[in-house]
Amino acid sequence: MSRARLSAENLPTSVRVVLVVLGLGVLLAVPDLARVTPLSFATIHKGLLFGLAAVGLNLLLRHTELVSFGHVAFFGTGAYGAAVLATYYEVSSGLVLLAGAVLAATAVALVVGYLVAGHLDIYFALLTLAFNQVLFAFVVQSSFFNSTDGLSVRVGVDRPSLLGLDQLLVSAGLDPVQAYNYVLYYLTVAILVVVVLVTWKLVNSPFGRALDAIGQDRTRARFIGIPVERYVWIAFTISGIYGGIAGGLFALLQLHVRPEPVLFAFVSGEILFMAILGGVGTLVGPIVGGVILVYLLDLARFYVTYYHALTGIVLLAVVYFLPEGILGSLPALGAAIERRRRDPGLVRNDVETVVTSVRRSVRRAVTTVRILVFGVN
Amino acid sequence: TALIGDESDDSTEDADVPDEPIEAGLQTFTEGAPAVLGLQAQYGAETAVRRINDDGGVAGREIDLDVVNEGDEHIQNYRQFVDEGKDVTFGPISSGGHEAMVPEIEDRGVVNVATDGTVTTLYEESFPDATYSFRFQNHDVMEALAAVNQAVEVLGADSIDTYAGINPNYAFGQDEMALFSSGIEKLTGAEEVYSGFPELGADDMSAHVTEVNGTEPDVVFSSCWGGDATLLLEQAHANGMFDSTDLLVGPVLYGSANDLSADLVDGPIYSGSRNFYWDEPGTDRWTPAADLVSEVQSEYDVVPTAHFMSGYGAVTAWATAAEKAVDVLGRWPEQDEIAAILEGHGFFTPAGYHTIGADHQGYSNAHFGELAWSDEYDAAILENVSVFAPKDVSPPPGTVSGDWIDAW
Amino acid sequence: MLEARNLRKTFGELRATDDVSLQFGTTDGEMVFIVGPNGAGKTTLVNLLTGLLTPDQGSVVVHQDDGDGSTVEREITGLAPEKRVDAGLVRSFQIVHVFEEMTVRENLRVAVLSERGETLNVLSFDDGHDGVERTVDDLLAQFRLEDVADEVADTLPHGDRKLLDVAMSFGLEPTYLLLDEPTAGVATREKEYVIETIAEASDADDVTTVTIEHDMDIVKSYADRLVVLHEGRVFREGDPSLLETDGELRRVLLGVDE
Amino acid sequence: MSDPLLEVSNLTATVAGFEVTHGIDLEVGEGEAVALVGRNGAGKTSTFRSIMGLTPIAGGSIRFDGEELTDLRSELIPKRGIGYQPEGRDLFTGMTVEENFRLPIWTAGDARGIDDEDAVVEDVFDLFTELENRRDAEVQNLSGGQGKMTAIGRALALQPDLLILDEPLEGLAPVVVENLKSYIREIIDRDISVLVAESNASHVPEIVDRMYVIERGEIVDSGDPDDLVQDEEIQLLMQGGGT
Amino acid sequence: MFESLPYHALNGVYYGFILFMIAAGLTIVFGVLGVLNLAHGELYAFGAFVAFSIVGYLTGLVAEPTGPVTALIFGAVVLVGSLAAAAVLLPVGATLEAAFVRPIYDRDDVYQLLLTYALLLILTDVMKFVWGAKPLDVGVYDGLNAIPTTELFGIDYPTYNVVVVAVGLVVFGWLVWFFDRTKTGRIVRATAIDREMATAIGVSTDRIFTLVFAMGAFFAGFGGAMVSIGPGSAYLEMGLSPLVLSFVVIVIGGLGSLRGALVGALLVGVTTQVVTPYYSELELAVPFVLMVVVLLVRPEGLYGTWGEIE
Ligand SMILES: Nc1ncnc2c1ncn2[C@@H]1O[C@H](COP(=O)(O)OP(=O)(O)OP(=O)(O)O)[C@@H](O)[C@H]1O
Ligand SMILES: Nc1ncnc2c1ncn2[C@@H]1O[C@H](COP(=O)(O)OP(=O)(O)OP(=O)(O)O)[C@@H](O)[C@H]1O
Ligand SMILES: [Mg+2]
Ligand SMILES: [Mg+2]
Repeated sequence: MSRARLSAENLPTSVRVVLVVLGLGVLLAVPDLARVTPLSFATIHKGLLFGLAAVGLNLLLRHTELVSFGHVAFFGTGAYGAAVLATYYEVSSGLVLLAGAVLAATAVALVVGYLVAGHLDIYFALLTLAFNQVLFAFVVQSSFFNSTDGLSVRVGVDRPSLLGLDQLLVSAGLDPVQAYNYVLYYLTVAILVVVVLVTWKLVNSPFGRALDAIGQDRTRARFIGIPVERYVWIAFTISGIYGGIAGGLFALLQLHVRPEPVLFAFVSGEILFMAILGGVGTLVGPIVGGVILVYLLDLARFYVTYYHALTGIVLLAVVYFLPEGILGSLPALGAAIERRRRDPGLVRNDVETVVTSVRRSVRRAVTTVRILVFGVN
Repeated sequence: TALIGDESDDSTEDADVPDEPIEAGLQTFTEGAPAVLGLQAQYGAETAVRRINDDGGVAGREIDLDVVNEGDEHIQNYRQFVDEGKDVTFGPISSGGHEAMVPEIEDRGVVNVATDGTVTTLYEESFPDATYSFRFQNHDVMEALAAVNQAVEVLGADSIDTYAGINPNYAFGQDEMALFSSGIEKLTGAEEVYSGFPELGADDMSAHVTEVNGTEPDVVFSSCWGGDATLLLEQAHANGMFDSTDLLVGPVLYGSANDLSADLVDGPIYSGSRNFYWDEPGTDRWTPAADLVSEVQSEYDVVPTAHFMSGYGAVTAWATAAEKAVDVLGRWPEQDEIAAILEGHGFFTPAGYHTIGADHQGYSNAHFGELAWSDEYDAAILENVSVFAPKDVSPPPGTVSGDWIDAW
Repeated sequence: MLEARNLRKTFGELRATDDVSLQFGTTDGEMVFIVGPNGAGKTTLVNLLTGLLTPDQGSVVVHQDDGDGSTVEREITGLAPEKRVDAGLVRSFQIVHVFEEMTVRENLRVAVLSERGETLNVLSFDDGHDGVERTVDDLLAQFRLEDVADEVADTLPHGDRKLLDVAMSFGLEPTYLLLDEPTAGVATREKEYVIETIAEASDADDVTTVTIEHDMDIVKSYADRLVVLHEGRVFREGDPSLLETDGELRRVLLGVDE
Repeated sequence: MSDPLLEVSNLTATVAGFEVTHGIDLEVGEGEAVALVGRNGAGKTSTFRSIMGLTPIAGGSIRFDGEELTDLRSELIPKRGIGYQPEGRDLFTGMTVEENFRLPIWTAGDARGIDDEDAVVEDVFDLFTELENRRDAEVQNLSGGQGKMTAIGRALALQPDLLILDEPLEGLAPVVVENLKSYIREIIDRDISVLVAESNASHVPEIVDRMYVIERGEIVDSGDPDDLVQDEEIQLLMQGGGT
Repeated sequence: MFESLPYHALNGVYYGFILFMIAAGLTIVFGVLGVLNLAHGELYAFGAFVAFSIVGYLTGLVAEPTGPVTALIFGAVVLVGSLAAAAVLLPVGATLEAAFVRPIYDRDDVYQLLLTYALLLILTDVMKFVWGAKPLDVGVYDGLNAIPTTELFGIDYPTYNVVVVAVGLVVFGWLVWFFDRTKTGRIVRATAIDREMATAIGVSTDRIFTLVFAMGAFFAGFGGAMVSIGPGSAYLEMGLSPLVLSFVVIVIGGLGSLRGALVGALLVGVTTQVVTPYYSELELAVPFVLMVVVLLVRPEGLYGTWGEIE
């Protein structure tokens, strides 16, 4: 598996600073943007949380080059961790719920990580999937987790409290539901920023480099003295913790946790695709991928009949036209646009390229079928 | 009014009601395996909306119905509907989804009438004080207990010594089996010899059928629905299950009426049809039903099932309540005002009279009958339909089902 | 001293290593060369010593100074490769193993970081260690890789990759260095350079080197001791001059009948 | 000499967007053995891969047996009679040594007019007697040198008119090197041409009639190997001090 | 309680062969192209839907079985129909490969995952467009079971299951023969191992890849057709769980090994069927637990040959 080198890091610092500021600005403005546009605030929020999980997954994907098909296990464990505390222990503090989520996810990640760390490639991918499904099957069968109906993340009918900040807003005249959601949102943003910074530090440290080494050549890594399994285990656990944080926040957002949306293996696949969609080679690409894919998966059905296909076509477009994912391809895209601004004639070439490539792929397909059906070349 | 094919009553004509149409949203399973039920609910809701609009709307306002696939995103869907400014929302089918939605509905305060979403404990224990969340479908205890009664009626309490169950492996199936068990044990003293839970959407149930064959129970209970129901019947026949048992009772088998075939319904198989069976009272005697069936046949080329009525009834419950509210208030009601009226609201559909209890769930007659085949409709039908009154098969509002059955 | 005791490894019917007992590093900074026909079991032996394979029989032992002059035996037969690196046992590969997507400098940096036990460090930046960078620069210079220091490894020509592989091994400051055909595919001049570097390092730091080599000219000029493997067994062991004097050896190895 | 069998002119190849050879000209006559000698990274492998159609060609032409190869789909090139031993082993793992020899016959045997498959395979085993008892071993289990021999044998099994060998002697024991050298001389006598790449000049004079010196993607000299290897400037170049 | 055990085991064998047929296509595509085709399950569903159309049409031409002879004719027609349905998948697979997959072989495999996921989504809607959103049933299961095999074997067992096992054995035999014995099969394997070197010995890799992908689609479709002529029906999301189970099967068996795929499938099938009736709550978990156990004991699967080194 060869991963492209970090294209976004080729951007000049000034551009990067502008992008970071812009990104933060957009993040902070989401609630207001959602008010004045038909964008769905809740969906973006959900997207960010899945994006956060995808950042964790990408730690494994990008550095140790391990594809996990079971990442939602930690997301779900986090979510259920919070739900169990709320339902059975009447914990109403949002922060304690979150801590419970992280703790639960860490424990599960430690166990699973220990068992999968020595495996590679598809074996690793499917082992993670297997643990994911075993966990799912366990929760679905367990009356403690209220099987398929899931658990509420409330004490009685009350929402958890968020450090009293939500109450503050309510006393300032905001509707309690809105107040809760705003506070939770900004809490999410804050956590997101911290997580991204931590990740950035992590991957640029000697430990991050060791993970890269493991990803690129395990045998060599072992023979320069890196305890491969142990490091993979650590990375796996960290990535699981991210999932747990995201899941805990998701529980707070959704206030009810059911197994299918937070524990089923296909959702693991979706988290993986978020990372790829946003750009595996980038730090925050998975977040962008998370928002976009969640948006498509959740809301496309409101607008078109063939919403699967719509999502599929968007993904196809990314695969073919943004070869490093959305964020990963930005530098190349920016350069290309710049060139076209200077020389508009190039746009015609682009159109021609697209047309010919489509024509070529159609021709390829037709020829192939002709050979197949009529046996002629 | 128009909804049961009655003449209309125009007392809301001069009320102070906005002109713009009512924005309504329905989430249901529009595709895949559960669409067997979901599409019926959609047809039902659309038919109700069509009839209301043809008749001039609710207090003059037409209804605009958006339908969306519920998938696994029930809360998300409801939120989106509310964000889009829906005046009312309907659905879902999924029981777990409904349970997850209730607190959100209570927070957002836009009335939702669930078409289905049956969880026994939902309004009994989890949300006894709900305001905005309702369910048209009966208390789900009804169908399991109707099955008990039906079994006793067919075989006689004395000849039922053993029973078995094959139920989908999720909360609904587990609840149904538990209810059936306590009911049948109470009435007949029968003993459970086997209980299997194939996965929802399983691709093979032969293991369970084989086990049933090995234990030869007098009655088999199955709450399988949709494709699971078809699969069960196919494999039951192929493995000779009906040589080993006297009776199969299934509360939702008839939900697959349009997907069965003549040879599958052959045998001692009885199915429930919840609060609506289209030919009971018979279409020859009851014109609203006859009209409905012919409308559904020409519009959708299917016979309506109980889930059709779930959609139809949910819309009707809300529309009649809204109309009543306009009547009373002389203006368009607020959400909490409609909600208040829906509590204890009674109304007619072609299935007869329904009430929404103080506990926010529907109460109406339960239907059960023997599965048979009709070439005329190219669908399964029910024969010898028994009708059970709500009080015989559902606990009164405010009573916990388990306690109620124990007291039988 | 590194010692192989009665090592045996079979692959199905084939005895790739058959009762091999050898000692390496009997003198300080010894350079041992392992030669033998293709398939004689050279690589397998190195794999057994470094932990890539576990023997069916026999053991691998290092003799360590315990500080007060006497030596203690430490058996490492079942030890994981990375632990053996800690014990000073380092190898390069016949088929090059480098970190393909890292630059030459980054490759060396990881090796040096690992040698210094820094790889669990998450608080500094990977290039934030002056000592490490200096060592990396030295290695670059030593192996004449400065020109390609910022090239990504997988775009390097074959010979440079080989050099990099060896350079990384050196970065680990080994006590015993096992090199599997370090000069194969390296161009004439660099070839000498590589072997010269190995010899220098072995001299300067008392590194015991065990090198598999097919080029007899090199063997003759650099070997302190020669080990000839043939069909999995130790066929000859001794002075490199055997290559000139031992007729049977010359027949097996060089195909010359005298 | 009549028309050369292989005629590469002005060949420019790109790898990952970089131009790695710049205007290579070289010829191999029928029954001639030619070497391409140069330091690591000089462009030997890239040139060979261009000939085999594995590395994209940015400019120039490759003619083989009077036919232009540049427009040909790469899988047709071996069928025209070029056998290729790549630099790495690139063997078909999971298959036996013998299967590795037979595969090229199955894919290109018809085009090459091979009708006695078994005879060809036995010929190859006769050359590499070391492989005889590893015949049914799966190739991933071979030693380094055995693998190299298998790769060469696979190229030979095609019964090529031109044999392209990329550093064939690397990792071979001296006895095998000797065998291979004499074999190469033998097949040249059978009018098969050989083109070898070597980063070590020492063996070259014994194998080939003519050699090219390649440096930084360009041919800088060519001629009689004995002379060139003695040439001080070339020696300097080979040792990395030149230009 | 355990007197039905032999029946469960028999059911497991039948179920195992169903799994094998689905997994076989996945494993050859993955083995040769290196692409983990997430759309494989959709191709399987596609086969089921096409079978609905083709088998439904063909059986409309023959009478419902009344006696042994008509039943055999009926059975033959159904089998031919299923094969025809699967054959429709050949051009579908070839087209997908040529138009969509071929341009991305050189890309990182995560993009291949994303691409096949996109194809999965699109195929779902293609089927929704062509056959509608609701499940469909071919409805020939009963007729198939009228074929008198049970009398031949003297046990009371659905004929359809016997047919599946027989067909599965044929498929397995053919695949093993093709890949181990035929020249084309071995050329395909060589191409799988080293695409570039295959070209250098004269293999048209494009054609091989198309062939293999079409083959994979064929077996997926055949699996779907076999399932839907049985008790199963065709519905949109039917491909998802077989896809995951196929992964499990090929990993348990060891990547790239057909024997492994068969053994893995039978293991999963029999274990699931034997455990399910007694411990229903384990049905979902069984294949995955099995896989975890196998991989922890044998990291490369039962017949795996994948090594980490070199
Ligand atoms: N994993 C394996 N399975 C089966 N046989 C093996 C395996 N590894 C090596 N062999 C066989 O063991 C013998 C010794 O191999 P080894 O690699 O040690 O040889 P070598 O002396 O290094 O040869 P070379 O000089 O060609 O590299 C060879 O015949 C080889 O085919
Ligand atoms: N993937 C790649 N990306 C960029 N440059 C490359 C790539 N592959 C090869 N090159 C460059 O192409 C040039 C020629 O390499 P080539 O492999 O042809 O050399 P060579 O003469 O065969 O060397 P050696 O003797 O080491 O095998 C080298 O400078 C190398 O850096
Ligand atoms: Mg070797
Ligand atoms: Mg080269």
